[in-house]
Amino acid sequence: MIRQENCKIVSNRPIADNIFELVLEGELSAEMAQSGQFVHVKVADGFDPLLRRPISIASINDGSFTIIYRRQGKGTSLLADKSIGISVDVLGPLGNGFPADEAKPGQTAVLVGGGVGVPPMYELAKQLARKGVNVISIIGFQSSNAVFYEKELAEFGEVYVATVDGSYGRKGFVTDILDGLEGQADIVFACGPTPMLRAIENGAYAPKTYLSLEERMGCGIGACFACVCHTKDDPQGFSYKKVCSDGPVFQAGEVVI
Amino acid sequence: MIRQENCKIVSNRPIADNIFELVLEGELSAEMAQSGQFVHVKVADGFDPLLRRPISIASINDGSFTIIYRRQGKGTSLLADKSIGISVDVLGPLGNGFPADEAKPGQTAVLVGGGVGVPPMYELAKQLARKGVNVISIIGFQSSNAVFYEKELAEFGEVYVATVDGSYGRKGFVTDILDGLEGQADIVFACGPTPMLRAIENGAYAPKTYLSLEERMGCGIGACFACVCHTKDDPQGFSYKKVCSDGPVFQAGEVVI
Amino acid sequence: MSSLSIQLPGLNLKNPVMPASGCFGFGREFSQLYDLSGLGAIMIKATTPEPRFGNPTPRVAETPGGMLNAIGLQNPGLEKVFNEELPWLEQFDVPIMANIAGSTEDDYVKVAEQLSKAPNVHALELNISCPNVKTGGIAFGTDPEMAKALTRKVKEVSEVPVYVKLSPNVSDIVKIARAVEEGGADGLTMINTLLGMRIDLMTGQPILANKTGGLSGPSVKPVAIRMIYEVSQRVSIPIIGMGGIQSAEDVIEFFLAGASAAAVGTQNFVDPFICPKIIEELPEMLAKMGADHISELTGRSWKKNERLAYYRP
Amino acid sequence: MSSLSIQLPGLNLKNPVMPASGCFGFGREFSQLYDLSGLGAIMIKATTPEPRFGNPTPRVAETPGGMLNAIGLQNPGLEKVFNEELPWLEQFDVPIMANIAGSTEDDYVKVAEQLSKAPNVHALELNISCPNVKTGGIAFGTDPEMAKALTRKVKEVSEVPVYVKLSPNVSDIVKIARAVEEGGADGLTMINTLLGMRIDLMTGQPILANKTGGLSGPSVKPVAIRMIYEVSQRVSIPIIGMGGIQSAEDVIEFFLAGASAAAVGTQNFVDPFICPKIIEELPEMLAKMGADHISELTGRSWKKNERLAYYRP
Ligand SMILES: Cc1cc2nc3c(=O)[nH]c(=O)nc-3n(C[C@H](O)[C@H](O)[C@H](O)COP(=O)(O)OP(=O)(O)OC[C@H]3O[C@@H](n4cnc5c(N)ncnc54)[C@H](O)[C@@H]3O)c2cc1C
Ligand SMILES: Cc1cc2nc3c(=O)[nH]c(=O)nc-3n(C[C@H](O)[C@H](O)[C@H](O)COP(=O)(O)OP(=O)(O)OC[C@H]3O[C@@H](n4cnc5c(N)ncnc54)[C@H](O)[C@@H]3O)c2cc1C
Ligand SMILES: Cc1cc2nc3c(=O)[nH]c(=O)nc-3n(C[C@H](O)[C@H](O)[C@H](O)COP(=O)(O)O)c2cc1C
Ligand SMILES: Cc1cc2nc3c(=O)[nH]c(=O)nc-3n(C[C@H](O)[C@H](O)[C@H](O)COP(=O)(O)O)c2cc1C
Ligand code: FES
Ligand code: FES
Repeated sequence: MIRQENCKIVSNRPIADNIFELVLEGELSAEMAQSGQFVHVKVADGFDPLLRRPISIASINDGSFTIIYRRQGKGTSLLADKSIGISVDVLGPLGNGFPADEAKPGQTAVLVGGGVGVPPMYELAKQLARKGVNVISIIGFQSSNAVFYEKELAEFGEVYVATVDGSYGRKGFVTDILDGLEGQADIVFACGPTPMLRAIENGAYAPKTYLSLEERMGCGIGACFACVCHTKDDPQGFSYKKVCSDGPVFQAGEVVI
Repeated sequence: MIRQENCKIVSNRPIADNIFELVLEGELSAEMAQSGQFVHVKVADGFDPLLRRPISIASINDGSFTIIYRRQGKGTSLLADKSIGISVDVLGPLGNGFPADEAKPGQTAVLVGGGVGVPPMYELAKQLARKGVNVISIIGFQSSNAVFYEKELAEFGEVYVATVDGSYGRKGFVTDILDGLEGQADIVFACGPTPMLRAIENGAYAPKTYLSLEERMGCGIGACFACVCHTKDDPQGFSYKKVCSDGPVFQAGEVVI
Repeated sequence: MSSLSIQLPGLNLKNPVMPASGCFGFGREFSQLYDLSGLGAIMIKATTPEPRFGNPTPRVAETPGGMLNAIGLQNPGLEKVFNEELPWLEQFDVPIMANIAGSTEDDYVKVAEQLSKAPNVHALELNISCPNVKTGGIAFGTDPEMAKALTRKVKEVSEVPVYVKLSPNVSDIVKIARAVEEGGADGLTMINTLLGMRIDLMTGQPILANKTGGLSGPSVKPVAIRMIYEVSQRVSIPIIGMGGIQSAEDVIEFFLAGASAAAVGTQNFVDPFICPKIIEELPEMLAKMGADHISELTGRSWKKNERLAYYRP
Repeated sequence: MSSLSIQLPGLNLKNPVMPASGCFGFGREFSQLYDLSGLGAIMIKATTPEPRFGNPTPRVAETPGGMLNAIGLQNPGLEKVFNEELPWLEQFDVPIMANIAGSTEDDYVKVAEQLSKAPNVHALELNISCPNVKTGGIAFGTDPEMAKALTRKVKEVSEVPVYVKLSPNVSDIVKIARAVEEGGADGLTMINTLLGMRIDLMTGQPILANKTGGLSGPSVKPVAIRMIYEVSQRVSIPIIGMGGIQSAEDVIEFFLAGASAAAVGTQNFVDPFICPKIIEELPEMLAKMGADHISELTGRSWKKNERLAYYRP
């Protein structure tokens, strides 16, 4: 069930260049089931800024949850300034996340995260590993100073890192690493910038692929039609999916990205 | 000289019902000369709220200054929520305050403050007492729980308190007390709600009377023409005074109030 | 009698607070959050004769104190709204105001005729003010003669009262309001969004794929208040006010300006519980203002010499 | 050559940033805060033939992300502006754009004729968009024919280029813009304020004594951007953009929309040092955007297929 709650900040710390990890205490953590679901965060009282900010759930804990965000515009900058003990207005959990059940024990799941698409992979890796799925994580960043959660993901399986400028891990894109794992993946889960998702969809690296999309949102709950995309079977027609409430995770081939 | 400075909060505490005393550290305190001058305070970054708030200077100290404000709308509520150590964007000192020099040593000055018109009387009383002027303060409030600065003003002379509901001091208005002091005042200084100022002007309680006016402001420095009033000698004409830069203190009879 | 109940043409409202069209879909999502029967009414998303996908994304952009949208009237079309959405809404004890849109007069007439037959549709809201479609929409809303003619046509076929939703993107709002009143409108709803744009510094291009979009949210409130103040003095049909409402205080401000009910749009995205919250807060605010019934406040700002009881928030 | 210098009709600007009319008086107050010679230009307060006191107070009210003003064109009158204010401003190395207003065509002509003779007045700004006066002002700005005729009359007498300041309170801003271009305008300045109102819950009455006022500040920025985007594609005279500018980023957004220079109004009240701050920040922002000169950015949002260098604030 979707709840609105003032969640207390347990910790809010930089973990890479302009990347922050925020732990929030709240009963709505009990409603959270899947990685890839997101919360809609009101970063300030009043109307500056006005709209909530969608941020993926990175980790579901007992009575708390973690989100990881990049300090980018006004909203995330205000969030980064908040200190422990302060309350933040959170609406969530929203949307449908990654279907961990699609990966069977013993199978190999490849988790691909690009930039701030990495966070949901942490909860997913945790859930998959717990079930006995073999987890391989591939995470990509611009540069060495942007890298985060390599160690955390390593708890659950192999981790490969790519950086665009080659300053850490392998130089290039996550797809370069995916290319090298040919045939190993029974299922791919991915979250990151749209061009990355497209490349993964086109690469068809596994029988099943799930992708988490991003879109500018109004309501976050399916009421405003801000975040729709066409379905692949009817790319010019009237059929649509809402990223916020039908997604943000879709199976590859389901919607036009 | 007018300066803009981020002033650090030294203390910010309630001193009566919804009345707060805020001490700010800043080099602009060195520019402050007169009580009745004011500062223009930006209570929040961003545009919520957008405009600065005018607040009178209550006390000028060495390297710091005090203002006293009523928590009323959005701006003063946000101010009341700020804690020690935080910086506040202050523009000031602005305007022309009470001309303490108009009271000569040995003369009797009657200082009249109504509600949040009381604060400037504190600095004025201090300056007058220092020069050897005999100070009588009359302060008026709605009710006993709104009363503040009685003790502080008592350092510099006699203090009379009036409350509208009679729950403290004398029941009634400051003018009721003024009426009783007939002939004692060589000069009257007053700050408070407009009806009070009008009554004091009409009462002509002393050869010289100075009144501090309030008006909604835009710039606070004389550039926007938001705060003008007619002059008494030309009440329908083109001549005017700006409350922010010509005032806020005017001699009784100078402008139409 | 409750201090909040309001009678308007076709609408018997428990209270004067309703979600604005396009900000509440057809109620399904919000029904998971609270009981829709507590609302005064529901203004459902604009319906066109055929299904519409709307504009490409991005469709929304934030602005200082507001947001732009260019949804482009996405909706499942008349048949589906009539056969699925409206029947689904019948489970709630709440009157529906059906927002109707189109590219031609015939479109409006067709949708009006059918939707006005739905048992829970108690009024129509003629959307002649959508800034985000290429044909129809706002064109009707900026030309008094077209607006009047369209209103008349729709009135002829509608089985329920017709409210016309006015666009603020006009030189003279009173002229349009009077034209649609002459055309037979039973009420007005105002305002729709102001046409705006935001450009992304990272790309140098407008953020919205549609380039321009409709501005809503707190930033437009003073424009809405001004227009309602002007129009309410010059027409004799009631106004449902909207544009930037965030709180019970804002609702009161709209009443003082001249509104007889109020709709909440954008704030539903910011605080999905805002409508029930406002409905809960209103009675206490009325008490503070010394008003027995909220309808006493309609137009108080221009009914001279009647100052309100002193009120401090 | 500086990356910020701009040539516009009559105006040789060191940089494209200037205070907007009515938000800077005649410069005296701000001259105590910084050297006015650093500004691109100064748009002085509207001048009418005779002195005006303006409207009763309160004249300003805050709104969400903006403010309303109803100053009512208070000014010392043509003679005093010509004989005292303008000569005083000559001590600064900065071109003056004189904002002129009136109730009749003759008023405008009279003020234009004389002020255009002042040595430091390099351009006139025809204010046909003041919403706060009973006669003239906005009436000229909402009727294309009147606007065109007035522009023509003023052009006949002016010794310097004439810019026309457009009102956003119109159904079709392009129509007015093209009309004044046909009337001979050398440039446009836009936008003036949107008509708005706020009602005080404590009294039940409008806060402004004038009841309605002009809305300015960040909340109107998307409307300004949209109008400049539309107009700049349809006229061939330059636009000085304004409406909600708070930062160097906002100035860039106005250029991308189609402006050739930018004016800052309300923000001067919020941060009196805003103009010099923006002027200082602009060169670095241009560098980040890969632009050698700010004029390259004018209209980039509608000059297709030219995406900007990737820019992250
Ligand atoms: C389902 C979903 C999950 C996300 N998860 C994460 C995450 O885990 N970590 C993270 O750092 N970021 C995530 N994002 C992106 C994040 O929402 C934006 O970075 C953030 O909204 C930017 O806000 P701002 O105020 O800093 O930027 P501004 O540019 O000031 O924002 C202005 C407006 O644009 C919207 N906006 C800007 N960028 C984006 C974007 N990329 N996607 C959607 N809306 C945007 C904002 O929400 C706001 O309404 C996610 C986005 C979506 C849709
Ligand atoms: C020269 C001067 C000195 C003042 N000194 C003091 C003081 O020492 N202590 C104190 O408590 N108050 C003082 N005031 C009043 C104070 O400025 C207002 O109470 C304050 O601005 C209210 O802001 P708000 O955001 O809480 O209220 P809101 O009602 O939210 O304010 C909305 C807008 O209205 C303006 N406004 C509201 N009330 C007033 C008012 N009474 N006068 C002027 N503008 C107003 C605000 O500045 C703001 O722009 C003074 C006013 C002036 C003009
Ligand atoms: C996302 C969105 C979609 C909208 N869709 C419609 C619509 O379909 N029909 C309509 O008449 N108005 C529509 N509107 C306008 C609102 O109903 C309302 O008039 C406007 O947003 C002003 O109110 P607000 O400031 O409270 O949002 C829409 C507004 C938004 C923000
Ligand atoms: C207090 C005030 C007074 C103004 N006076 C004038 C004026 O005399 N002439 C004029 O053309 N515009 C006047 N304007 C409009 C501004 O010049 C500007 O067009 C408008 O405020 C939008 O810009 P902003 O949002 O940066 O303030 C005034 C604006 C304000 C806020
Ligand atoms: S964000 Fe409103 S429908 Fe998805
Ligand atoms: S507040 Fe601007 S002139 Fe006084």
